[in-house]
Amino acid sequence: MKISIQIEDFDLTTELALLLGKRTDIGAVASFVGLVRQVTSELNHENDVFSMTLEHYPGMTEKALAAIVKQAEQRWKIIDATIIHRVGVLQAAEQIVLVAVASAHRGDAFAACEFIMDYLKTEAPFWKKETTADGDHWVDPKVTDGAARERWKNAE
Amino acid sequence: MKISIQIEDFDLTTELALLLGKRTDIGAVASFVGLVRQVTSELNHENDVFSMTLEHYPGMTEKALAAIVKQAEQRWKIIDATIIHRVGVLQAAEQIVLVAVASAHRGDAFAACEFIMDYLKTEAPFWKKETTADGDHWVDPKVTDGAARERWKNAE
Amino acid sequence: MMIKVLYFARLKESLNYSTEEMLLPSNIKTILQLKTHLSARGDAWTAIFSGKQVVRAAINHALVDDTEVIKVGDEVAFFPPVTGG
Amino acid sequence: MMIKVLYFARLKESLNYSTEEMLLPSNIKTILQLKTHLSARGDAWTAIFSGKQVVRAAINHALVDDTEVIKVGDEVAFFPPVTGG
Repeated sequence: MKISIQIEDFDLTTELALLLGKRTDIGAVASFVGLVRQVTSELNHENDVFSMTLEHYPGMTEKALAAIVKQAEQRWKIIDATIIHRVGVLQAAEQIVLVAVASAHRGDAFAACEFIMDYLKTEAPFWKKETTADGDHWVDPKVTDGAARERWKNAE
Repeated sequence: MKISIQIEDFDLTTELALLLGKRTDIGAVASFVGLVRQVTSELNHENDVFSMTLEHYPGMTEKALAAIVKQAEQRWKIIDATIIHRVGVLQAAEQIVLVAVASAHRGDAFAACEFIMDYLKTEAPFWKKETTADGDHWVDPKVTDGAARERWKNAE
Repeated sequence: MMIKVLYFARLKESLNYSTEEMLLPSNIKTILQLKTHLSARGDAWTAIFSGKQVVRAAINHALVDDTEVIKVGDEVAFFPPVTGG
Repeated sequence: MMIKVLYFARLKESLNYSTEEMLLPSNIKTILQLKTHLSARGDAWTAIFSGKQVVRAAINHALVDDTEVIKVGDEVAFFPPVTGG
């Protein structure tokens, strides 16, 4: 398992190669990349995001993410997983987060990847501040993120 | 939309950059990479796959994949999608297929990516032949693949 | 009428045929009738087209059912269930 | 008893405090009691800790409820709902 909180950007091909290593029993890798959206509303370009500042709780973040992966491992057959989350100042269109899950079969890889993202969004101590034409704004949590996490509790 | 049936390998980072282009309204990219599994059973290594030969129906394949993406576009808010499927002889651990879906939000990206994979598996005219210690064997379709597709019909 | 018939994967190998131009007998209208017609060509053909194996069909690149009617100039393809991805 | 208290994000900015060593009054046992105690420090503190805002808490890097009991040497953290990913 690789969990990294870092300022630097990441390269998807490199991370997938590290995730696969020399293993020959991996048939499926599901991955997710989150990006800084500049345009969040086609109607109101005054809300366009120039940049985003990401803060986190060093020490707790790594533990929270490892615990989320552990939960996923209990539910699905995972071979290995990578989580990279960037912190600091990110410009529009930059990569924020990578979650990649390797498995023998795609069903497990997809489900575990989405599960990890949904829990990361609601349980890992990261906070986003957007810089727009209006100034700086802390981002509010979305109701849909809570709902996305809840559906895993009802499933299975 | 990019759909490519090709002999050559693909590079994930390059494909994601092409998918994103200059757009600034993409917040989420879900992607799936399928690989040739060498070890398909820990118990019986006589079944280990040395290589795989992929055949397809040129002309129909591209249309079938485009139709699958169209269906996904009708169900979820997709900004763009990439499908690359390799044909010819592939060695163990090589990449077979890439499906990447860009969207504003992760729920749409995940669902559309998995939907496209499930339909690709059951409706796109590709056929796999495995080379093992026993010789060459055409791969049989898996019951789970049919079930994976059917659940999209019941959903929504 | 003339049609084109293609065979793929396991079918192509066991029939040793990949593509043919065929003069369709006038009594053959549908995919099922064409399958029955082909199954009379010999043992390998019977094994595949007599209905014991699942053989999928496409006309002009679109998947079709056995009841689909064949038209002049159609490209008809026969193949086993797909296994890509 | 001494504990460490950390504030993050919106809380850190409006309180202008990121971390402090605190001598916990002996009548304060739980997270909720600590919140009430902190809310008496002034307007900015009242706005955050009087219960009108959602403030999540962690003890020693694990999310906890308001009823959780604080022990000597604990690292207590307060922060708004998370918004990563």
